[in-house]
Amino acid sequence: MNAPDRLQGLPSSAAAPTIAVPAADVAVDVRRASVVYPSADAPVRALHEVDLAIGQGEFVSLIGPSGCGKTTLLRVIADLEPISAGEVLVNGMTPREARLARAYGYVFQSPALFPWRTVLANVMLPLQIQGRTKAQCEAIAREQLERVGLTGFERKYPWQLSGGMQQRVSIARALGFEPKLLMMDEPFGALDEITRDRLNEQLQQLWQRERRTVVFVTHSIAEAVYLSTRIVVMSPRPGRILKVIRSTLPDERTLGLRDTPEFMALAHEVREGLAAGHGADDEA
Amino acid sequence: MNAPDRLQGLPSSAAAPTIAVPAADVAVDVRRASVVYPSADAPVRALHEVDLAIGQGEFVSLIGPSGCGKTTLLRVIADLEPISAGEVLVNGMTPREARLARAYGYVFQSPALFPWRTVLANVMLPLQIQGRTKAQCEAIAREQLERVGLTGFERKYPWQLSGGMQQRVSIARALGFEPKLLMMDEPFGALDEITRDRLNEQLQQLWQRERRTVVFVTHSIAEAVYLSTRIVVMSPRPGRILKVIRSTLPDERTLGLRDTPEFMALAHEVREGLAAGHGADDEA
Amino acid sequence: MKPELRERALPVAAVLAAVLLLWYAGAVGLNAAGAIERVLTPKGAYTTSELIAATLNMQRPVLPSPHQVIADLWHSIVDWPLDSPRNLLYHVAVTAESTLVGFVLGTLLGIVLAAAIVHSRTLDRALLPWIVASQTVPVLAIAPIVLVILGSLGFSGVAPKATIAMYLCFFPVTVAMVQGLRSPQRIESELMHTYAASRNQAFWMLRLPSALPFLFPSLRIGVAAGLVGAMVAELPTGAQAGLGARLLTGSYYGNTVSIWSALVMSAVLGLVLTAAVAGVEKLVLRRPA
Amino acid sequence: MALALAVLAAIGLWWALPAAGGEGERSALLTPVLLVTLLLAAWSVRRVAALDGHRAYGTATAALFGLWVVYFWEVSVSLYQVPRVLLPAPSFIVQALIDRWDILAGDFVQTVLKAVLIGWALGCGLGFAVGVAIDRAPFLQRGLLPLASLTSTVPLVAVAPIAVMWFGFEWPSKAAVVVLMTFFPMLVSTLAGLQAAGRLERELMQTYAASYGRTLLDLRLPAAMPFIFGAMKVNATLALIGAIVAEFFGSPTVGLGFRISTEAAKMNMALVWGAIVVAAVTGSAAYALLVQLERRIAFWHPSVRATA
Amino acid sequence: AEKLTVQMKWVPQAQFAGYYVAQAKGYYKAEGLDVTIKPGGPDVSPVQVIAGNQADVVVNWMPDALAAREAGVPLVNIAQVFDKSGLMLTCKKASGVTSPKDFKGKTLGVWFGGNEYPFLNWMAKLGLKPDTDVKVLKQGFNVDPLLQNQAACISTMIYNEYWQVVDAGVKESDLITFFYEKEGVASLEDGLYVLEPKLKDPAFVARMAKFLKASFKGWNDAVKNPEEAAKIVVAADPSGSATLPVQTRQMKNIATLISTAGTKKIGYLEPAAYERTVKVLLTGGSSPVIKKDPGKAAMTHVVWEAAQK
Ligand SMILES: Nc1ncnc2c1ncn2[C@@H]1O[C@H](COP(=O)(O)OP(=O)(O)OP(=O)(O)O)[C@@H](O)[C@H]1O
Ligand SMILES: Nc1ncnc2c1ncn2[C@@H]1O[C@H](COP(=O)(O)OP(=O)(O)OP(=O)(O)O)[C@@H](O)[C@H]1O
Ligand SMILES: Cc1ncc(C[n+]2csc(CCO)c2C)c(N)n1
Ligand SMILES: [Mg+2]
Ligand SMILES: [Mg+2]
Repeated sequence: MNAPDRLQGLPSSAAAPTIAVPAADVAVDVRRASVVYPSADAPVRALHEVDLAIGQGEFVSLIGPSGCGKTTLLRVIADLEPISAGEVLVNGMTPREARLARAYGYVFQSPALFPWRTVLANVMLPLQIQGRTKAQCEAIAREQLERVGLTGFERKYPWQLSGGMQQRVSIARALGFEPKLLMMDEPFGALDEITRDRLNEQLQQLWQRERRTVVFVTHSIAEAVYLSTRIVVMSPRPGRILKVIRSTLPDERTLGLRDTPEFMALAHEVREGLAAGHGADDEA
Repeated sequence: MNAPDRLQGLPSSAAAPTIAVPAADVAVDVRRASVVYPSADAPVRALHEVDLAIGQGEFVSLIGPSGCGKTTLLRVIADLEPISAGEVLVNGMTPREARLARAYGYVFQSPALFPWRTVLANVMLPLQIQGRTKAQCEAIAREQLERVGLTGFERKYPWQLSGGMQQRVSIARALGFEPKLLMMDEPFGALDEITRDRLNEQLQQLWQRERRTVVFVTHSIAEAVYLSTRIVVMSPRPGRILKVIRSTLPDERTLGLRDTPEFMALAHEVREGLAAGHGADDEA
Repeated sequence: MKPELRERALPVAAVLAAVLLLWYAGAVGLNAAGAIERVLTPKGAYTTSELIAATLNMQRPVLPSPHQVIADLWHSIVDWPLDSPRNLLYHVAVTAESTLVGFVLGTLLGIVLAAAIVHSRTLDRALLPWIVASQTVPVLAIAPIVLVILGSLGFSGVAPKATIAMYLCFFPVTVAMVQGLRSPQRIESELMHTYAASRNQAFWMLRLPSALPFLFPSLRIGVAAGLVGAMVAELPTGAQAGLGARLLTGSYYGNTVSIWSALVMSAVLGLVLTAAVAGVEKLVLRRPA
Repeated sequence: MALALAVLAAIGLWWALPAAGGEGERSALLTPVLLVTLLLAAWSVRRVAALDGHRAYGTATAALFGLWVVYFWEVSVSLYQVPRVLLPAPSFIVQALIDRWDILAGDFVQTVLKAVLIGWALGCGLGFAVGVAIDRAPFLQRGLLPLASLTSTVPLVAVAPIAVMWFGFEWPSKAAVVVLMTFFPMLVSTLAGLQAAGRLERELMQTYAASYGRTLLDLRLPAAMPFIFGAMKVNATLALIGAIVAEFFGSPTVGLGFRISTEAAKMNMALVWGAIVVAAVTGSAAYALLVQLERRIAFWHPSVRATA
Repeated sequence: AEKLTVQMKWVPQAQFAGYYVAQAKGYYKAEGLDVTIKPGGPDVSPVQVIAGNQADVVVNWMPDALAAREAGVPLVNIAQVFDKSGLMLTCKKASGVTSPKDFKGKTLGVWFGGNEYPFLNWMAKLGLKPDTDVKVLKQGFNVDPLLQNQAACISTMIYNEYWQVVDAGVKESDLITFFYEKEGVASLEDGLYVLEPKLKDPAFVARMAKFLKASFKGWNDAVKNPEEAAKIVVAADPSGSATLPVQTRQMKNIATLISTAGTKKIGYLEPAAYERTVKVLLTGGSSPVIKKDPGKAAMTHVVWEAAQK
């Protein structure tokens, strides 16, 4: 009833009827997807008939109360979780085919580093898997580590790093292999504001430069508004999309933008959506 | 050289000379404490001659770039990490004695839930250890779970929860046993803004009501300003205290306060301190 | 439930069929030489099918064929009353008794030792290397002496056999438990640390639960080891009752078929015992889906 | 300090031994002294164990404990006049070790270097290989595992004569027994170890569409290492026992098991225990070696880090 | 009743029929004895059992007993039931062995643990060096090495293993045997041994005498009536592996080793036979079983004579 049109705000088809979206332009297409976790007591409806289409080169943020299904939605797209109903297409393929085609990179909510590999070797891992030469891997890994401010920690082991540093290693690892589709689950959650701002800026520039498709989960409204072309607000029990907000900000963005009224209006809209999501929760 | 006086801004002695602090009023007293992590290559100086005194009933936030030693400082106070040099006193005792006296509660940076216990049983754990009756434990645990908005999830296991929900369980667990000294390491990092605001408010009210001493690590400047009586800004390599900012806000606080100029001025001061910390980092 | 059963039974059946086939092939191959030499007379004059038939039904085969073993099992179980020494089940009961007593004692000893080692540096440093060394002492070599010494101390009946079973049993349990009791993540131990939980509390609430996944596989190995110990201990008690004694006398009287039926029986007993442990494991580690 | 005191008491007791006269009162008098020395010894071990700072202290504790055990063994044997055919005094055993080292060296080569080493390597290798192979085939796993567990419940006393029958008297039949004994623990541990990788880590490899081999190599095998080492350690002791006991059931005229069984029958218990000491030292050394190797390879595991 | 425990050397079989018969027919009880018969086996060392005070008297072979004496367990022979040796080497004719001269280069199965000395003595006599001229196998306790052709010859007892070879399907005409007795290298087998210090106690001697008396009676019965003896043995086997035909045949063979059965001399240890055994043991190979002659200390007729009353 309240569920928004799944194409609402899609750039290339903002005005066109839903069917007109050319398949080639859609990077991720989620159609009436539901996920139910079986459970001894009551099964959990983590996603309920979620509809969402993400165009090539879009930067979409998912925002919503804790436990509303953001991670689940990301996992569904990444073929880490089967859907109970509905359909999901990634670049016109099933998530599985897309995964096997190495179409995307994924940053988990927790760092997931291998304790037997050094920081450098952890970042090199996906590159090695793609079969690049050792020298290449190492060069890229070092560059990525520099970007996240971890030069000098290459030879440490994960357990010797602070929580935020581990998270940064995990980000460096995902960025290193330059996937066309990037999924990030609260990548900057454990970072201080300055580092976060810096990485936000870098991510924004990266997106500017290469226009990769990004699906991004965050709890920071400012971050979502600053980075996204569209913001998807979700609400829990059952997890569904409450609102999709199209950014009115120009593609070219600087941190200064955050003080503009336009930015604040968007942030306000998102906050209202979030509050509504929490309301829905309280009803349940 | 740049290191601030370790008693700077201590409420009961804001004007008095350092020695005048009555021991009974000092909950935590860190004197020229250093921590060095040995390492195969270069040893990491995680804390370097840190001086900090925290009075009874204070709410002190630690803020600083990722990897600057916030967690380490908390761990030192909690007797989880030995100091390489200096001295630490908690309620006039060594950290070890204080720990054995069950003087404090600790919320870790990651949830650290026991996978073989249900959510409810996880929250009951410290209460059981203190030897309360089963019925008591359960009543308190249920109440705490309600506070963090997890009623209905009592019988789930940790792995069935989202990241943010797990973190909330861990908070409920620490609050349940009503420690006089509460240490929290980025407890709200994985939560959305609305939930975070709600919990911030609750924590603030709790502190209002019972005036427990709180040492709080956060990356959110707004959170730090909203909650704290003092804000400690740290900088990395080696980890040290850069600045201690005394809050000028009234003890009684509401979320509305965040739009006041006084609040914004404080936030600005903290942000500048943080930026300076990052500068120090870049130099190193 | 039904399809699950099929899912489990089918692979076992398939593998079992493959094993039987291999077994028959092996029987023909291994027994052929003996059959040609001793059974098929006159020398050289026999057809292939005669040869195969002969290899599968020899008096004293190198490898008896499965049907011979099954027939022997069947007769020993059906033809004699349960309390007759000619009934294999009687021997199964004798061995099972000392195995179980030894297993229970060994498990207790193993857990207690592991707990002591984890909690005491003295024991960790002084004892652990010697526990390892104790296991490199070949039991069969000292079993006779141990039995004699135990006998002169007044132990008789199942006690000496159970002691040997225990000796073999406790080691895997100790090793796994030491590892298991040390397996809690650092952050988990630190959590208990902040609660100033007593050692006792930390043991019951953290160490033991996280050691359980280590304990159960070791119990499965332990019960098997205990069975071996019990059977080994039956030899120096003077070939009395029990599967070990059956194996010994079977081998001694050159009755290959009865060796194999005792062997099959001991394997079945081992399987039943491990299955029982696995059942307990399922029960204890059960978690709602 | 404690050590000095205990050693003093021990020496006193040592002197008192031959000096004490009459049969009956002798033990009555010395038993309390023995007990006091025992307490002192325990105390000294505790003190050494409490020492910190150097790796060697751990070994020293174990060694001291062992020395005390040997000491009390020696003293008790002569004090309570245990018949030599039941339990010879350590000094007799050492004597035998020195006098008959050439014989024992031959036995060591036969049993350890041939049967145990080859059998252990084959058994562990096979268990590992089969574990990795059937890890991909749940069908085979469900079918083979119960069967493989049968191989571990078939007692070695039953297998040894059969192995002799099939593989002859020489070391191959012993190696075969060892293979059978070591196979199952390794198989089970390998399978358990391969399951030990965390869900998150596995999903990470999935997102890379890493091939099965890659995931195995980069994630699952490293995660399985602590388990695999656990099996290798247990197998090291099992293999020794297996080979020695298998020699009881027919062997050439050399080997530790042969020595133990024949010399035991000749009441030459000193040499029997000499062979047992050779076996125990070998087993412990192998175990210690594997522990060191584990520290290197599974250095990241919390259980290793905790003790490092 | 006085308690008494006797340890057998091997598993329950007709080799020990006399004791089982005496027990079953109540001869021990008639003497006022409550006797426990402990079965033996390849892993039971009667010497260890008696040293550990788990038996009052043991059935043992003389090489083993004398070796034990040197090792500090003062065993003394109080009676010798078997006056002949049943030990032999059994070979397949197909292996090419027709006389002891053909042993050279062959593989021979030998029972170790004290039983190898008569063999080594024999080889020394033949001028053959073990392990260079002949390959020696430590034989297990069954006859598989011969059946599997892993050895040209194996050790057997006339009353037992030999027949196992035959039962396995090897025709007697395909076998050739060499008796230790005939080769002049035999040692005394099943005798009864006790600890020397105990013989100082007259009560112990009296008790042992009663035991001998009843046991001899059992032996006489067993030799006279093998079928009945076999039945008793089979009933006494707790492992349930002994069978009537096999035990009957064994009893008949055993009877040939007790040439004194039915006479007054049963169980009497001939000093000459004793000395011959000692000589064999002193000269066997490079490291003899015993290094010094025990003299007459290892045997006594005291108990035997007391049993005659
Ligand atoms: N493995 C699981 N088994 C059962 N329930 C699960 C499982 N994983 C997640 N859930 C449930 O599904 C719902 C959605 O979880 P999800 O992880 O997608 O939330 P989220 O939006 O990512 O939350 P957060 O911001 O806290 O990470 C939650 O209510 C959670 O309890
Ligand atoms: N076990 C360890 N071994 C070696 N170095 C360590 C260890 N733990 C932490 N460090 C180092 O100590 C420094 C401080 O770490 P700490 O965890 O205190 O940082 P933090 O301020 O909490 O950072 P974050 O905000 O990212 O959690 C870091 O540089 C880290 O690399
Ligand atoms: C280990 C060992 N094997 C064989 C014998 C010889 N032996 C003595 S009594 C007996 C029974 C005869 O059927 C046999 C074979 C032995 N003493 N020890
Ligand atoms: Mg999530
Ligand atoms: Mg931290």
